[in-house]
Amino acid sequence: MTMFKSMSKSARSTFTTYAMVVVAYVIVQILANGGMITNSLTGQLVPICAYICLAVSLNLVVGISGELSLGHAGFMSVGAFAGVVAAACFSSSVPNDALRLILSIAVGGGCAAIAGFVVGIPVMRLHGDYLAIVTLAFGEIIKNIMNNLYVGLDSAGLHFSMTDANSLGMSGGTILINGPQGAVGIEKLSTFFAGFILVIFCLFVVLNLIHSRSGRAIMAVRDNRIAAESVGINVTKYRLMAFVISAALAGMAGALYAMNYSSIVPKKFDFNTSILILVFVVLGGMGNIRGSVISATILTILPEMLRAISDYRMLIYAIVLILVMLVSNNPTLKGAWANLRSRLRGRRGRPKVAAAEAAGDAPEGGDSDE
Amino acid sequence: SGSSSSSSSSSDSGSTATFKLGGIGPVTGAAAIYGTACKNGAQIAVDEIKAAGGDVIFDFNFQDDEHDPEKSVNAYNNLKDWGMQILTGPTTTAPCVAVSAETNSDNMFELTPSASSTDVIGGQPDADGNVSTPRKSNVFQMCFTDPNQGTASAKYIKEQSLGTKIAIIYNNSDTYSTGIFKKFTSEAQAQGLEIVSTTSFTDDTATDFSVQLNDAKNNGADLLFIPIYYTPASLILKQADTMGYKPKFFGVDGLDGLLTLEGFDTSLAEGVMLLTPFTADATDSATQSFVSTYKKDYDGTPNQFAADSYDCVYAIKQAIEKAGITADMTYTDICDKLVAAFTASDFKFDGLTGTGMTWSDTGEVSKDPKGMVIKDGAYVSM
Amino acid sequence: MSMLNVDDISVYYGNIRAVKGISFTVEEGEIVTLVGANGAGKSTTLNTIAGLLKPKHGRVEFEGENLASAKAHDIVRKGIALCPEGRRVFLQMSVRENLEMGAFTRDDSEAKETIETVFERFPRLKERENQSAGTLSGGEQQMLAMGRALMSKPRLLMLDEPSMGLAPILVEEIFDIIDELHKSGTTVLLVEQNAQMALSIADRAYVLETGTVSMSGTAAELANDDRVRKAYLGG
Amino acid sequence: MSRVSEALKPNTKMVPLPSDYIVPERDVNEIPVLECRHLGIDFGGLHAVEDFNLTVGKTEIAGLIGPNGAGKTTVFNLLTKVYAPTRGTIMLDGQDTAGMSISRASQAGIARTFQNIRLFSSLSVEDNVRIGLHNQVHCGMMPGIFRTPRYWKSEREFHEKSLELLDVFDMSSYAGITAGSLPYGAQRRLEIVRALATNPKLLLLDEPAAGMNPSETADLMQNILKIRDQFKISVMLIEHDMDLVMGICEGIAVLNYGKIIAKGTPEQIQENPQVIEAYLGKSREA
Amino acid sequence: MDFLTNLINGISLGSIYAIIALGYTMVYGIAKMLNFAHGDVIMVGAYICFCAMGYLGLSPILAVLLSIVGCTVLGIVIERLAYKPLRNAPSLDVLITAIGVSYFLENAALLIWKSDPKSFTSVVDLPSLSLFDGQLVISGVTMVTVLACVVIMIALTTFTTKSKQGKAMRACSEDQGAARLMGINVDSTISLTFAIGSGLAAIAGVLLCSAYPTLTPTTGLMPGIKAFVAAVLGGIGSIPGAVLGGVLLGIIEIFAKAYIGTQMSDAVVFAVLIIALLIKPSGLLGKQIKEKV
Ligand SMILES: Nc1ncnc2c1ncn2[C@@H]1O[C@H](COP(=O)(O)OP(=O)(O)OP(=O)(O)O)[C@@H](O)[C@H]1O
Ligand SMILES: Nc1ncnc2c1ncn2[C@@H]1O[C@H](COP(=O)(O)OP(=O)(O)OP(=O)(O)O)[C@@H](O)[C@H]1O
Ligand SMILES: [Mg+2]
Ligand SMILES: [Mg+2]
Repeated sequence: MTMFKSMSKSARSTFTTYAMVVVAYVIVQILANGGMITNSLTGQLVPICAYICLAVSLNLVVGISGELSLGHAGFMSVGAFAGVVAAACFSSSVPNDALRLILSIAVGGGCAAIAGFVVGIPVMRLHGDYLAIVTLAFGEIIKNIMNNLYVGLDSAGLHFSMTDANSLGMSGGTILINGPQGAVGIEKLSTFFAGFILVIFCLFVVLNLIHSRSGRAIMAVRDNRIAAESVGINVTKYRLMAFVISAALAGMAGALYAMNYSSIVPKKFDFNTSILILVFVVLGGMGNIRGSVISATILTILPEMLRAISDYRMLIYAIVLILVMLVSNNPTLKGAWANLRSRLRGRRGRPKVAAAEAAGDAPEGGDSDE
Repeated sequence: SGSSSSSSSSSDSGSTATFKLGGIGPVTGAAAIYGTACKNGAQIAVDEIKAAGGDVIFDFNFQDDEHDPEKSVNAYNNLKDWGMQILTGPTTTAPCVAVSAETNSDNMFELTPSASSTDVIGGQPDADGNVSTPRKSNVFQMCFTDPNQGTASAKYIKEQSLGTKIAIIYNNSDTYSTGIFKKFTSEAQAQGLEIVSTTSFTDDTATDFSVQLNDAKNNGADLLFIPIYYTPASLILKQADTMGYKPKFFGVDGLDGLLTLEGFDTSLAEGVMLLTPFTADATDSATQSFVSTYKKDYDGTPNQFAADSYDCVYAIKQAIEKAGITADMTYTDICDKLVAAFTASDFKFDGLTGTGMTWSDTGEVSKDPKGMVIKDGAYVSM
Repeated sequence: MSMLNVDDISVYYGNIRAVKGISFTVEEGEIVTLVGANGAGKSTTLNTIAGLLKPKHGRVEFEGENLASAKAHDIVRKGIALCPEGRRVFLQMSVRENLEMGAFTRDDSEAKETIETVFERFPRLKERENQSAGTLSGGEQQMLAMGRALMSKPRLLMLDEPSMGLAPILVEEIFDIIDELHKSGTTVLLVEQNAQMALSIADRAYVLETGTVSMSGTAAELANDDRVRKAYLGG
Repeated sequence: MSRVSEALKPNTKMVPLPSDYIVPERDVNEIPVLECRHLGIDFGGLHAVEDFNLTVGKTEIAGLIGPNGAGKTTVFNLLTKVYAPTRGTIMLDGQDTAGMSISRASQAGIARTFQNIRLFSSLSVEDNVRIGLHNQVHCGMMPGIFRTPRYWKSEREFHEKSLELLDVFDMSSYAGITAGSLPYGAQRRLEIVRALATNPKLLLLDEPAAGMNPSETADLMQNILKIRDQFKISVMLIEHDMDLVMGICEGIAVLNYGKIIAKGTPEQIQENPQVIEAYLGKSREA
Repeated sequence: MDFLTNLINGISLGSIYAIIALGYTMVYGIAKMLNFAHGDVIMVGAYICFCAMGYLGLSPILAVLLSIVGCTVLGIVIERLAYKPLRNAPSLDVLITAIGVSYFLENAALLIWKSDPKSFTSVVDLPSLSLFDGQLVISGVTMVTVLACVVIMIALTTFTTKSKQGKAMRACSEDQGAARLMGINVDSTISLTFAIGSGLAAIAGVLLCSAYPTLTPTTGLMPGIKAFVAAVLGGIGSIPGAVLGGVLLGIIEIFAKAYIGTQMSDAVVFAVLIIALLIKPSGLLGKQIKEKV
């Protein structure tokens, strides 16, 4: 506890985030071993992990880099299908399941990163809502391409076609991606443990990035582009960096997701899924990584919890969404919450800098944490 | 939900305990019509069976999947928590493919009313004769498989010489539609039919069909094959009419529902042909009583999804009775016995969607498609 | 009865109390100035009077009427105008349109005449009449903001740092204009960093410190007060 | 306010110089920090800046004044490459800056503050300075993510250097505070610190004293002098506060309608009738 | 002739996008929010009209009027309940709320009108125009839609640039605080914006369903997104831009299907959009607002 107290504010927050994820994992594992969790929850563990990764990665673009992206599912899709193809290709050469999963996730991430780079170059010329529209457009283009993509594997290697399965020119072998029918017969390699590791990996990448020179440059561009340029930051480079890393992580999450189901279809990765991920990010708080983790978890479980009210389920979900936004932006409640927090902090013996600052006095003691 | 559970009937003879029957399908979102129809159809069967008071009665629980494979698997797990012993569903193909993998590994008996892709049952060869997904021995279909419909349609068109120059409009973002389309084209070639125009659309562009229709018209197509659902089909009929293009229209089971579309000008559908196992205005008493109950309970006309789903429940009931299954068995035991019952050579089922239906161990149903043509706003056998 | 009576108001931003019980009055026909360091709460006070912020405690009375329930747009109609800190002109509208917006509460035909008088006061604005306000220089925008506030022909004009960022010659001009307005009967409540100028023109003044009134008196008294000289007049 | 001590002025050989030096006496052999020739920019039909010729020597404090809308900020924008000039050249320490981006110009040694404060307001004070140090301390993306020893070394360097810089303005006690919540005056100072962190040769200050009261302004003047002495850089500032301009600038250029109308020492400028007419106003005459 | 036919079809589809985009751009330009629920208001408008004609037996004109009134009220209610409390919230929070409203409307419609589609009876009873011996057919709905589109565009442009209320809207769009100081009632101005936007949505819904007559609770979704794209393509907040963007999008969509192929037409449409935005980063008729440094 003393060690915890002596950490800097950001280090403490980072630590809390990791600790939260690890503790949640351990609790779920213990409960699962005791047979104490439902099939329903068990079935959602891997998708929850995937959504956490997606939310965290999108937060890098939306919260940290400050660009509204409406096509995140596109990168998830690229990663998912690339991962599935990779897993099939490695099936004979890499007999170890875990290793094959890792390789497939890496391939998924890599392909999504390439897609992110290709998409990012034109996108980075735009700003604000125009950028949002172009990401939406790319998401739709990726979906349309996936709907027409046929991939087969036979002894001669991989075959690709954009017209139909017959034109793959296969001799024996299997069709891995079959246009709108997607990929079927996927080997279910993903496990909750793998999902947990991927979540930790995403947190590791994003949190470390934020607290590094590159991450600060990304945030500087968000806060004030012209000022960032004027201190010598290459704006395009850092916006692109955030975009590509985010795409790569989304691709990894996509691969994890795909290999949790025996089949996936391109339609799954549409605009609605992009929006869903965006909802996680906004509800969790822009730039708030821990918030993304929590909201992705809760919002994935929520519709399942609401099954009891059947017909009114989605209606209630919509109302919950609206109410959360209204409540979290209510000035009275916000003030009360801030009060509570500062009181809690005061009890912990933290200097209450903010208040003193607001009054315009210089603080007496130093407050440098590091 | 549709759980009309009244578990008060826990009499001492174990055989009258209720079976927990689960159903899955979209009741919200864009595909909600199909799931809702399945839910209602099954519910009617469950209620009838209960009212009849036999030994086999069901407790029915239908869960929404929003036409999303992930949600569908969630719904399946949720039903398992409820204690489901038999599954009828999911309604739509992509979710069903995902769920069938789960039921297969759990060994839960699954009979889908309407998911028609061969990926659902597995074990079917693709175009090259490869089997990409092994047979899921616990999964059966009540509807025709997509290739089946494609083949049957091409054959039918050839046999009846319905058209010489054929145009196709299919839904490129839909598994069902592409599945039929693919098989149809290869079978048409084999039959020597000439396909002059092939165009597609996606769920996102399912409003304007002028380009597709123009293409068909300009290539002189005299028969338009539309392996799609009736909602976009109604738009195609309307737009063809507006542009004064009058080919023959030929559709598959997805087209059923066209005539009962509220507000639809049925004269537009005059002469439309379709292969479907069920029509709501069939004159047999079973169909008529089903239709009138459906109208009474759900304020609408049942389509083929509802009928398939209704049949599913009765088929399961018949198999349970035949195999002497009791509700206190575990779902795996039930599954093994049901599989045996369904594939038994002497198992024949008469339902709304066909008579003398049998199932092979591939999971496919064998029933006769009925060629129907719309005349004076009603279906008439061809 | 005073024209404006601010009685013990407290204003919060979230849970930060920016104004902690300020009271003062403005009589009809006066120029009253509020001086104080950065963050003392001057702008917050003006924004509260204009109705953009609501006091948590205390009351603001204009001509005997409590403004507690009045919305910002009602307050304009009652004859109070605020030329806000940081100009806040409508960047995408032309100079003329900005001025027209200033006369939103008034008749269009009357507004036309007022625009001409504003153009006479600020010929630079006339030159830029159809340019969009966003491309004006800082000083030009300040002139526009002031011109816009005059458009509603207010009886109480509140100016929040009108000389900020202006060339010396314009600062003089602004103060000349304030003087003129005063002579023509407009009551002025002025907030200024340039305390020297402000005190030289005002009748009375209040000194604000971290959200409270620390001193008050006639402008001349305060201008000669040692503490004020030291803190705000640079010597 | 005390005049700049003679000792601070470069004690090189004084020779008559080309007319575009603001300060009349400069060493011609030394490469000036900034040299603008026939610089101009049009916005539509408006010649916002025209035929702007100016030379700023090393360690000089130059003032740029003029009525509102004269084009002063536009000149800064041209120098820092926010706008591309329609005409003319800008030489920075002997290097032509044509075609440079804003960030390249910064790397070439020009730093600025803004008329409307532009801080990274959601980040801490220290982070603002660290971002200023972006091109002074290096650590790539991968070492940053995987926290190699190089990362820790660079972070230490960032920390030390930024505190050092904040100390110049007595701001190190603010290090952990969010920049947006700083009092106004402190925000202005932080902007200057951040600009200094880019290790410039020439620092441009756009109305640094705006919104400050006289005592704050006096502090600011001391600080500007201190910066120049400590970092040996040139400073060019725009300001409407004549106490400040006349107090610390060694040379002043006056801009009106985009053209330079006068150049010279504060004394010369104060007496220039054209400047009085256009800018200073009558009260300054006395 | 083929080309002409495609062009006409493109304009016909595009003018529907354009009308939806007009409503979008109104709300977007003035309240500065992406009202993702706009598409769903369209759907509600079409349902009201459908019910009015089908169940109440009203004449098409009355049904359309009822639908406009209904949607206007709905728009104001949504604004008051869901968006007004978020006036000072970050724009993405408002976006999420709009998505919530969209889900809400969709699911409420599903409960009220059930999932089975309705076939909409066209409110336009004009004969088709047949040119070149019937080789080129322009339907009555197309003509009405194009006309409505132009009329609405002109009316809205005049309203926002000339009328006092219109100018108040523009002022609110820039700086609500400053607008208050001008004596503008910001709340009622924004309500008015929503009222107009929703009224337009009703018209759009009726015309959309008259041209493409299936009506389900998700009918408004795709046209809504397409119209949003059209509004951005034309330049956010620009009224003529919305029309131009909508019509162009329609034409591109039809041409892409006709000359490039139906399978990849979505990709082509969006690719054209991207290229257009790269060439003109603020939309075709959007003003390039450079931040003054
Ligand atoms: N929007 C806001 N949110 C939170 N705190 C604020 C906000 N606006 C002002 N404050 C705080 O309220 C206090 C008073 O601010 P105000 O702007 O009224 O001061 P001022 O006297 O006008 O100063 P200045 O001379 O800088 O304009 C300050 O401490 C400031 O930090
Ligand atoms: N991007 C632009 N587009 C059009 N005109 C512009 C633009 N930027 C500046 N101007 C015009 O150029 C002129 C000079 O503006 P600038 O901001 O340089 O003035 P300034 O001298 O800094 O004035 P101030 O002291 O008031 O800040 C102004 O008339 C302004 O309207
Ligand atoms: Mg202030
Ligand atoms: Mg300036």
